[in-house]
Amino acid sequence: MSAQDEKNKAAASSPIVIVFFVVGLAVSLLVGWSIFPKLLYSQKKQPIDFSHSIHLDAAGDCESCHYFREDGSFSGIPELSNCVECHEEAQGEDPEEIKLIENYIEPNKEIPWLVYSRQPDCVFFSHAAHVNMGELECKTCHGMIGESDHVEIYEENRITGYSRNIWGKSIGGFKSNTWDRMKMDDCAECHDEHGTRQACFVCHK
Amino acid sequence: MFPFSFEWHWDIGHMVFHGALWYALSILGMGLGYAAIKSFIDLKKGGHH
Amino acid sequence: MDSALIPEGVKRCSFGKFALWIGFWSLLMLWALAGAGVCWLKGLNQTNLNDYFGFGAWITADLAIIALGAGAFFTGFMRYILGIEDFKPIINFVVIIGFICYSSALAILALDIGQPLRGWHIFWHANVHSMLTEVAFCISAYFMVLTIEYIPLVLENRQLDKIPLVHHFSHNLHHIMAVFAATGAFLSFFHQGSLGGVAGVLFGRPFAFRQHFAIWPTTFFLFIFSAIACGPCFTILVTRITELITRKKLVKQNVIVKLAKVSGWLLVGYLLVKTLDTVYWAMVTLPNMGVSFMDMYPESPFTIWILIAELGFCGVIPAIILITEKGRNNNLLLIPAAILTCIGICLNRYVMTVQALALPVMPFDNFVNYIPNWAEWVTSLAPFAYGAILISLSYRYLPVFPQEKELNP
Amino acid sequence: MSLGRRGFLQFCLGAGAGITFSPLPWKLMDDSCIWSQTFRGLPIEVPVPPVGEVNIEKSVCTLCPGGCGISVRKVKNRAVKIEGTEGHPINDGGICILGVAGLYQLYGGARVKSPLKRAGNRGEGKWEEISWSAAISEISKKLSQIRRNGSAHTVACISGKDRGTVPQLFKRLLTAYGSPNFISMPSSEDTERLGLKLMQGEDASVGYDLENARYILSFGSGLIDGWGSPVRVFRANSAWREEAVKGLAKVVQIEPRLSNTAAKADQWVPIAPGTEAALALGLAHVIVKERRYNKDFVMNHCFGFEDWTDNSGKVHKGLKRMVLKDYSPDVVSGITGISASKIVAIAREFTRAKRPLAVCGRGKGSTPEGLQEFMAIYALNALVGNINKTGGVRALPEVRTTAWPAVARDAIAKRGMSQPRFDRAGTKAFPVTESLFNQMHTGKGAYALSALLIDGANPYYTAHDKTAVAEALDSIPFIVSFSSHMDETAQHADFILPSHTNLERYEDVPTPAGLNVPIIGLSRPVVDPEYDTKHVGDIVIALGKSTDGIADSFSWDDYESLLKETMGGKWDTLVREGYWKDESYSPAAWSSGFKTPSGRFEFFATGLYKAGIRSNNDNDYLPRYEPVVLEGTSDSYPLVLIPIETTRLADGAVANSPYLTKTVADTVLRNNDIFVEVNPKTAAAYGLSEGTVAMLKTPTGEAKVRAHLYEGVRPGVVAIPTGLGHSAYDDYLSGKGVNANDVIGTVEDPVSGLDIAWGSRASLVSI
Amino acid sequence: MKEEHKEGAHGHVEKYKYGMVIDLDKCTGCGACMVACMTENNVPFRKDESDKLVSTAWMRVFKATNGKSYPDIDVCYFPRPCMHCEGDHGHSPCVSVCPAVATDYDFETGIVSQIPTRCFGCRYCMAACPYHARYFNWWDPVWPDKMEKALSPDVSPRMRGVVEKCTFCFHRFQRARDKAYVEGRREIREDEYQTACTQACPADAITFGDLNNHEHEVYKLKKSPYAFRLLERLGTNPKVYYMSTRSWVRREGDNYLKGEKSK
Repeated sequence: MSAQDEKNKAAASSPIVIVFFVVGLAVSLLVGWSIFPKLLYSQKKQPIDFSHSIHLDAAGDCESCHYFREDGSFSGIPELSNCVECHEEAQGEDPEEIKLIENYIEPNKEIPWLVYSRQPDCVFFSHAAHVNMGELECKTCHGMIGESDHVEIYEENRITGYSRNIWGKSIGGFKSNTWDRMKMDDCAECHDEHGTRQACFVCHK
Repeated sequence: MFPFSFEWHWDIGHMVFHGALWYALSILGMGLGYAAIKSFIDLKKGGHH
Repeated sequence: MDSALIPEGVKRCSFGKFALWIGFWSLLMLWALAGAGVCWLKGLNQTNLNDYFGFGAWITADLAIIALGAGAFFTGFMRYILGIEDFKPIINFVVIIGFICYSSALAILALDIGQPLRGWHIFWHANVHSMLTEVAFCISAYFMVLTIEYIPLVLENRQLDKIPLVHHFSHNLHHIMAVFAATGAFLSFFHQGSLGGVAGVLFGRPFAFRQHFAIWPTTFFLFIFSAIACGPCFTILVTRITELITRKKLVKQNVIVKLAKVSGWLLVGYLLVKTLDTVYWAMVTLPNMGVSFMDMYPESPFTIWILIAELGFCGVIPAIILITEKGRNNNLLLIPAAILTCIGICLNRYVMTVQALALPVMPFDNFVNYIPNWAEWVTSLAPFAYGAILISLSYRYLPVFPQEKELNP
Repeated sequence: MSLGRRGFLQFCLGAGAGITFSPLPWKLMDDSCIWSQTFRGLPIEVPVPPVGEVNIEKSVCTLCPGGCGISVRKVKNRAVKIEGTEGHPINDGGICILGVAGLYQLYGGARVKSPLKRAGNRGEGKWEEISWSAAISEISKKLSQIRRNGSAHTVACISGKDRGTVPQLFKRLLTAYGSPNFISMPSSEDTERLGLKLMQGEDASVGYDLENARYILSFGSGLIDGWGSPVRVFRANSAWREEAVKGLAKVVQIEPRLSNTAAKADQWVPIAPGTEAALALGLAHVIVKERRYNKDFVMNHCFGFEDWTDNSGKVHKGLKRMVLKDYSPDVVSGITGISASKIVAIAREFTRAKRPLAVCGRGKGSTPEGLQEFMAIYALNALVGNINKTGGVRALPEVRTTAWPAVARDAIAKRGMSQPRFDRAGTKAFPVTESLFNQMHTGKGAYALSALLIDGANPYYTAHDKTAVAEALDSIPFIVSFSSHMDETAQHADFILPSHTNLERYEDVPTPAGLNVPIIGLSRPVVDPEYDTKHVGDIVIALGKSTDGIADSFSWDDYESLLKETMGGKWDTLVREGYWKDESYSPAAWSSGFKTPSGRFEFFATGLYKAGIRSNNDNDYLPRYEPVVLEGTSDSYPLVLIPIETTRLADGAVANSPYLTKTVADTVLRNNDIFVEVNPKTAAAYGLSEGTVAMLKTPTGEAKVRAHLYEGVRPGVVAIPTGLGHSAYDDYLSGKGVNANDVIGTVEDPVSGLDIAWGSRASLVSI
Repeated sequence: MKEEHKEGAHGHVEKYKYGMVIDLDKCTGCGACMVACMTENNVPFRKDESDKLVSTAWMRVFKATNGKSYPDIDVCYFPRPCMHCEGDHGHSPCVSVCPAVATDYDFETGIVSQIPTRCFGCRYCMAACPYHARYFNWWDPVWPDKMEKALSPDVSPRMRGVVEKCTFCFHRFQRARDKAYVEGRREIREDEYQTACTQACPADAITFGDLNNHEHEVYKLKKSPYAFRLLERLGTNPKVYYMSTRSWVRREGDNYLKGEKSK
């Protein structure tokens, strides 16, 4: 056995090399848990800092703006025409309201809202089934958004283009509230509990 | 593949299939683990055969 | 140049010659990779597959090479489980062949699917009732076994073996190899069978469908049977080819002959069972579906001759050679018999894939044939190039044939 | 301490272990999978259709004259689906293949996106975009100039239709301008209207009461291959099928090829091509001979059945004598190839049946039949007395609408209008005919044209004999097209003023061909115009207003107000229901007489004599069979070529859509090769097998085709699908196969002058 | 009267069993159903679709002949949607083989689903389906000019490399159900859920509804002596019935041995 081999043998059994292993482990864990999510998501601002709480006070309930149409479909995020009903003229001096009027109402341009709960196109979601038949509250899925004063920063997954809210803020995928994640597993969890239909076509199109 | 996947059902099909699969995989895992650990121990003991 | 890596006490050709040899096969590999590349980038429209032939050359190739690679698990089974020590001198080589076959099969499967990025769905969202799920799990798991079996051989390389940890590791793996081999045999039996099941459960396809025993169609058992009957023949064939190319005797004749004998008797058994199955299929299964036996062999190339070729020329004839003492001891008979057996199994896998799809089931539907295009051909044949490279590397740098020194003093 | 090889290895091992226990690989795996759902960011990204409020808008389809009610499903302002309107009197929820693919006409390729002025040579495809105002002013300047030069009558207009407000507007433009040359594209309706005028004395279209008929004798009409208002006939056919099971209805299809109609019929009578009139008269022979005709009607309400004596004392031949003498079953059998016994059997069945009906108009009815052929078939209806009866035929007058103010005609207009028509229709040559497009493209026009306006027509594609059409168009120095799409004819124009497509505009839809009640439909703009196009009515009004001396006749602000005014009291109903049906209509009773010169239903068309046609042969006034003389000899062209018309290939001015082409079998079109159908016997005789490439030659032209062997074609006949072989539009349409019209020449009907070519002599040689 | 909800395999509740009856005597082979389906379900088209082996048409109209020669030849068209086979308790040919549960059998409606985003394109289901009702996306879907505007948001356009097929316009069921829910109903009426092909068929040859519901038209029609199903003998248990008064047409619906009597 050559001297070099002896040295190698010594090195192999010395604790120093374990250090390299540990360093590698630590670095990769740091990358995986902390740097990766920062790189994965880009941060986008909503076009207008909308306050749900003010509007909820004024409108009274969620259904005033987010309503069902006669054909059973759900209106989702209101269109500009809903905004115009109250904001044709400025009601105060809030710069966000001025932005709304100048940038969108006057040129009659729809507001390009970034939708936190937007699901991939293959997902069929029936608000009627969940709200009317399932009697779920809005917050079960949408959380406390109705009471918020400001819209949060929209974090967009650079690969998929969907909001971070779908996967959940926790990169590990852990959740503590029902509204923390909106992945298929979260839908399935509730469907399982309630024994509602399990066929794929219930939620997919 | 895993019991926490929502498609999982605790029925005969899943239990037999995945039972066999995980059984085989664990044997492989344990075998490899055994060989690895044994090698480190052998190394510590030194000696060559 | 690379002499330090070459096992002690054996002779190998010059590095230049070796590089030239590897270079030739690498070119073929590159061609195949180009074929694979266009399929991945542009999609499967780059092939001649179509809606009537969802399965084609690739699945045929997959089924065939996995059947051919069955020598690995079956020899392992005989060596480790049945404890037949006769096969010890060839076990390394058999593992390499198996490794080549199974890794090729996995690569081709990755090509064959329309959305490779989602290939993991087959594991994650597994449908346990699907034969293909069983195939995927078993092949992957068995591939792990083959890797585990191959690793110690790699680690026995002269230079690697000098590292104590590596040496211990390979020794320890060797030590418990029987456990792996047993697991491998278990997995392998199942996936050979489930590959047969893939065809046999298609109750919408009279050509493929077979009666079930418990949850398995007869093809499940027939595929296992045919694979273990044919695998050893392929091992013999590859060994002889290696010997021809290296111009050395690498394995003692008794090993080869024993393999041939095993293969021969298994083939006889298989042919009996297969004939029974075919008769039952023709007399009972098909008439119940409203079709006659000859309806299944309507047009060229799918005439009755394809069945005669499969079971007669490539079944009965090699079986007779292999079970006779004289036949298997005579290289001039043994090699053609091995070749015929291998062709036979490929034919069987081909008809179970392509012919099963070619025959229209709706009376007003058309008979359509399918011919693979270049991308399918090169990728389906790539395992030859890949195999040549891997065998050459292993042969040159690893102590594959324990009898080599003795036979080539 | 240095890293070293060993250390690096350890580091990698650690990193590997760490990564495995971090979300990174698993999240990436999931994300890449989601990414693979759309391939976001790549050129192949899969579109995600935006959601929104759904609206259903009712309109009427104008892709064919069928007049079906359509409901367009819209998501916000996008039209996403066309469906048939439930409860609509014509189609009751059903829709045809072309209609359901209608969105391609709107959103698909080959739209003309703004007014264009030719920049290169004719047909070269070089265009210059031009503003609407510039285009209108340039064109009206040109028209004004022609008018000033005293050649107003040399301006012509070709329109796809001749009924409805848009064609009327064109007519008005020409009248005020001083040209009699309004030309509508021919169809079998032309002959039928002509025949009806002669036999029944009504200026109306023929209404077939298919819904109530129970024995349908179809002389080659593609009843379920797009004839008439297609969906309506499909429904009638379904009703017949239900009745047929109970033995209460029967359909007999007389046709050389087993078309879909023939296949669905209860009996297929494979007749020698072009001999339908002979068969009709042969049937008449049996009916007359066996005295199976309706005695009340024939004796009391018909003229020309028996021989008759005119004022000068000359005895004229009646139908009876003629058919008994000339059309015995044996003679007819020789002509038609149908056995005499079969002829007798059909005649007996026809007369014995409850509510029998003879229908004519070959295929979809896009080619006129000979006038006397129509009379022969129509005479069968008269013989069984089902004129103006339930389950029979009837004269269907135009729905009355508010009349427009009279056209102001200045001196130039009057002079121009007094000129004979360019196509000699209504002149001594063809006194009974209104318009003859074929006289133009066969070069028989009375004088040269100096300008042409084309709307809703694509003669360069739909007319027989492409070379002749090209020559005709090329000889006209100034052509304006109003096409929404870059079709073959628009390609040869000098200006294209693109009009709105079907879903972008208002238009009244007059009673479709063959319908049994008068009805008007209203086509409405369902979406905003996609491109810088205008309503063709608005363009005509604008041209009228800006052309010298004719502005007074165009006082309307726009087409919409014109339409509203025209529809008057019907407008509200039209808007609400999408259609207005004349509930008060019922066919006149026999006792009220007919408006013919004799006051009776005329087998002997005295109207022809009155119009100035003089002949010593009484047969010229009677229904008769005259063999059509096809160009070429049977030596060099031993086969007979006939067209195959199906709903899966639109062959009119509205081109096929790629959706339709997709449904076409690979025995019709494969790659860019068209297949012609030949009987295996014929194929064997000419050495052809399935798929053989062959040269199809006719006196008019030749084309490379492939053979498809089909037992459903009469031996000796080659059948070619129509609707393929476009050279214009986009890559989805052009270059596919052969245009059947290119290899079919023209044949002039001696009486009407219409092009009645239903086929051609042909040879088929494998190459 | 509605039948009592049946217990299917695994104790699933069989609420509806949607199916179709196609009257082949009425069908004119016009192809409107094919295009109605394509436009409803965002099926793309390419410049050359003449190779029918790679041309997607969830509803495909097959042409059958009686095999006789001129002039005794007869022709019949077979419109072929997905048969939504029930097999033996939901063990339909395709569902049982899909390795990734991209296709499943819904016991509540009897619909065989196909989820393209789950599918990874192994095409085993296509090999399993004797009706050729399944189509692979060989190409990336591309819509020319502004045709993307005509895409319906009810059906997700499919990416290349996955299998797709007729869904009995299940989105229409969802739409009808949503409407019912908003109106406080749980049941949906026969006319509220009709497939695009049924609705479009100009000949009224297709009838669609709940095969279990005595009041639905299909329930009555499937009992006709002229009714049959395609390849019934294979045990696929399809939910699409055909009707024809012509015996040769009925014989074309399945395989029979020489001399064997057909339905």
